Amino acid sequence: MIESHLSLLIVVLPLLAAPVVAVLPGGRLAWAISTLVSCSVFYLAAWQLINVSAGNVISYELGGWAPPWGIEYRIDAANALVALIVSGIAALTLPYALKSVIKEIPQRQHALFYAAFMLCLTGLLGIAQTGDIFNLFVFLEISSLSSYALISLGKNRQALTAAYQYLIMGTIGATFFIIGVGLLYAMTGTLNMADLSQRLPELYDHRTIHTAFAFIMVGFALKLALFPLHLWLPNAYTYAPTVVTVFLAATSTKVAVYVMLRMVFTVFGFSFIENTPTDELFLLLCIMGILMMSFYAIYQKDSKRLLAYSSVAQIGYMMLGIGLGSMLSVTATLVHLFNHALIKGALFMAIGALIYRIGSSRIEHFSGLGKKMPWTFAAIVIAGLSLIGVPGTAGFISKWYLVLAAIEQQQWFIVAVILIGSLLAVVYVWKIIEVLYFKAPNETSQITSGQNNIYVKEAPLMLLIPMWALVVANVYFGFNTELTVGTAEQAAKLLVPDEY
Amino acid sequence: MKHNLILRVVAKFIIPLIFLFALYVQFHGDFGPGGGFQAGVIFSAAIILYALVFGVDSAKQVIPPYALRLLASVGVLLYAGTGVATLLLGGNYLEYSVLASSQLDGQHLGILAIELGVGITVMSVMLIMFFAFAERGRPEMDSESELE
Amino acid sequence: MDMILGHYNYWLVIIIMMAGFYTVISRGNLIKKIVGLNIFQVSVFLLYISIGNVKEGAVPIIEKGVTLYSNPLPHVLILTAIVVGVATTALGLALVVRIKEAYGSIEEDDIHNQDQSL
Amino acid sequence: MIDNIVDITLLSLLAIQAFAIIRMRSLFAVIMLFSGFSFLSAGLFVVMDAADVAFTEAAVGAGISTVLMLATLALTYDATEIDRKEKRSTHKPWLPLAVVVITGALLIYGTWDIPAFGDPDAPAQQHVAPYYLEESLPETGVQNVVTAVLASYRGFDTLGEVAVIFTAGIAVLLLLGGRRREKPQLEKSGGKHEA
Repeated sequence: MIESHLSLLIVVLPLLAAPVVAVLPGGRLAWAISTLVSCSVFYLAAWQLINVSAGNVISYELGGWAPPWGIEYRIDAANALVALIVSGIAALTLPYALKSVIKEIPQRQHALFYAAFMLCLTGLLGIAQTGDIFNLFVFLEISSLSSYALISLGKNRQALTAAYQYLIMGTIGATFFIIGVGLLYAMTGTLNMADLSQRLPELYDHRTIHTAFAFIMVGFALKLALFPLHLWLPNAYTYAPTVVTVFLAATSTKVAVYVMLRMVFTVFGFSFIENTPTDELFLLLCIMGILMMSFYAIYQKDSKRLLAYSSVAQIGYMMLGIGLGSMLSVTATLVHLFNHALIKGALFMAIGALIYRIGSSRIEHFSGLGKKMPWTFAAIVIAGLSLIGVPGTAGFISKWYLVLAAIEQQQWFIVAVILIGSLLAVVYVWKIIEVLYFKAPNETSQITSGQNNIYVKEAPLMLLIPMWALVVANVYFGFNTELTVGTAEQAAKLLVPDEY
Repeated sequence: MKHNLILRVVAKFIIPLIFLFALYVQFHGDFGPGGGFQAGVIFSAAIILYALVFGVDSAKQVIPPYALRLLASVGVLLYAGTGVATLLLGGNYLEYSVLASSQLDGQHLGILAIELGVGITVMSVMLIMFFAFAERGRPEMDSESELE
Repeated sequence: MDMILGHYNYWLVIIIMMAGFYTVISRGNLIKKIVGLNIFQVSVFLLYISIGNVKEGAVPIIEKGVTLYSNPLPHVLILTAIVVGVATTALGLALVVRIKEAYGSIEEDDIHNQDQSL
Repeated sequence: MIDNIVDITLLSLLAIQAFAIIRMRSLFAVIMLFSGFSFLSAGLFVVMDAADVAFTEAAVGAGISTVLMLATLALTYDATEIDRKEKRSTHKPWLPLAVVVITGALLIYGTWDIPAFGDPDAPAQQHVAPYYLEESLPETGVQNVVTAVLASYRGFDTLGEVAVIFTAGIAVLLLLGGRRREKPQLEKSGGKHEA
């Protein structure tokens, strides 16, 4: 029975878990249920990926109504890959959460925290699975609202303003998106993505369609923090509780990138985009984003903020793949989406482990911790190498494909930008590593944490195991590319039509 | 305001009518405008009126906060659970037709169940919000008169 | 003339929409921003309902003898969107209350200055 | 024609209110104007045959949202400040103005090809909606097509909507449910309703 309802259960299981978790008295049980649910969802998502890996498409009619009258789940390799990464990160973040949450969030809020976490997971998975453009909006709002709440739980009061800022920007983005959807509906009468892609080509030269496209793109550019609409992201990632940063950094923007892919290639079709200046604009913004945000990252004093700026730059790489619009570049986008989730997940978990021990995320407070916390330090080094794109790591694979895609179209400038971006990444990763390893543990600088770094111990196992699972994945997918590149190529085949 | 006789008498008279109206809206959605969401809002409005006239504390005795949290969850579970029930009966998720022997009966039952779920959740969440805001302001001033 | 008669509705809605949008992005008061956001959203609702409007159409409740109805689908979408809107408003206002408690102000400039001076 | 006149009048009133809200600095007046704005838009929804939407907008916009806004106002300003005014902005309005003008111009450009208001032959009226109007009664037994689509054809959206409301409830509990940080003497009443 499960086989046919697989794709549905991926979304409904966490949705069912949320209200149950919310009324539990204590945090432990809530945590256990959430962990169990996200592990099962991960298992189901893996199963789903196997089902579609042969290039076929699963269609599930909700309520038993045929599309376009009812809502349809339509799963191909792209959806399945995104669902896998979201649920996988959730399944690893939750074990990590237990200790971290106890340290950072007041006890009586734990059950509600896990409920909000489950809702966020529901929303992100719902976006990944759906084939209906309005249903996408509804689940987008579930994930957004729960993210605002989760971010606001950070210890500093800046977490509140960060959440408010994100709420305003996010809601403007979502509203732009539904304006676009409304215009599309006025012109086609349908909300089903597959149906839209059938009906849109004959309307390509209508001004309403151009406007709709612009609004949907701007709306999601806000959501995925594409430069220069990224202003909410650094604050949100910096001030949110560690677990929330880990989860959102690894999943939220990735899902938004996926939606961008879906809109550009499935709904509108790249031949539409080519006749507008959109692809050139994308490339320009991505190039500026990669260079400027990497520079910004170098000058940050806070490790979380540094990684946040690096994330904005990395989003530039993913969007480059969309702007180039070839099979190869879309493959690169999807692979980078997957790999970057592993990289940033691992890095934020490692930084989180440091915060767990010393209570601060400022880089100057990390002095000498490398020798005291060797496992955490090693994780930062390996994930950092992957972020730079050193051969033998997952990060290399995605950059390699992106460079190939750029060379294929003889965009030498873009090749240069990718390489410069990597060099800048070397600088900002080195900045953390230098302090961790080459500076002596400083006894006087630990004003905020109230303890000095000499007596710091290695992070507890509950933090190390999920962190290292991601680090090992970073290395594993640097050698075995069957899952990542294989699935991404499969997805790219469906997304980009044959003429390319 | 707690001592305003006219207000108390009028409120006592009006509140049951609002409840009645909420129930009408809840179950009349099949035929006219209305449904679970609107009914939930109206239902919560009745209790908010009660809280404004008789004080937040006595309203909390009518519906304790933990019960609200429980009810909010029950509503979501009722809705999502209806979908699970249709799954177990061999249909797709939320395919109400399998709930009874005929399609129309099934649809009717399904819609009734999910509208009830919507109503319960909306009512409880509205009250959760109202109480949360009202509680927050209490120490600084008489929140009832401010919130009117 | 036909153009005006057929589109005045959309244009007026867009003007209202932009008034709301302007309030959100230009005002520094956190409550007023939320009010602007609400106006922005309500005008999007108006846009949708305008799209679904049919001249001489009836409310989409099936009755004998009526053949022309307005389009029910935008109504359904907007019902959902209204609920999403109030949820966002409630969350935003709860944040405003907390920001006031933490900073003692709900003016963006004041808050910014306090964070800078740290 | 009567419909058109009512429509134009209501829309113009809404526009005036929206602009008044930009200009007005007393927050209480802003919120009251917004409440009126919601109520008026509910009236407009009725004119455009969206009874369910009007009902909900009146209950939510003019009701719940307004109450929450007033509550927030009461919580963020002292009761003694009769006119709770926003501060005059020190920023130049040019950038937001430019953004808004460009966005609005783009939207108006986009309406150029949109089917005329009320056109029964528009694609939106021809493709999916007729199925609902014809089949919902025989298939679901519900007379109100909006309810049929909301609860059955697009029931999953509505489940999502309930989840959104539930999320908002959890979020408000997370934000305001606990005790305050700075006023320890008030903790007793602040934390009481927590389970």
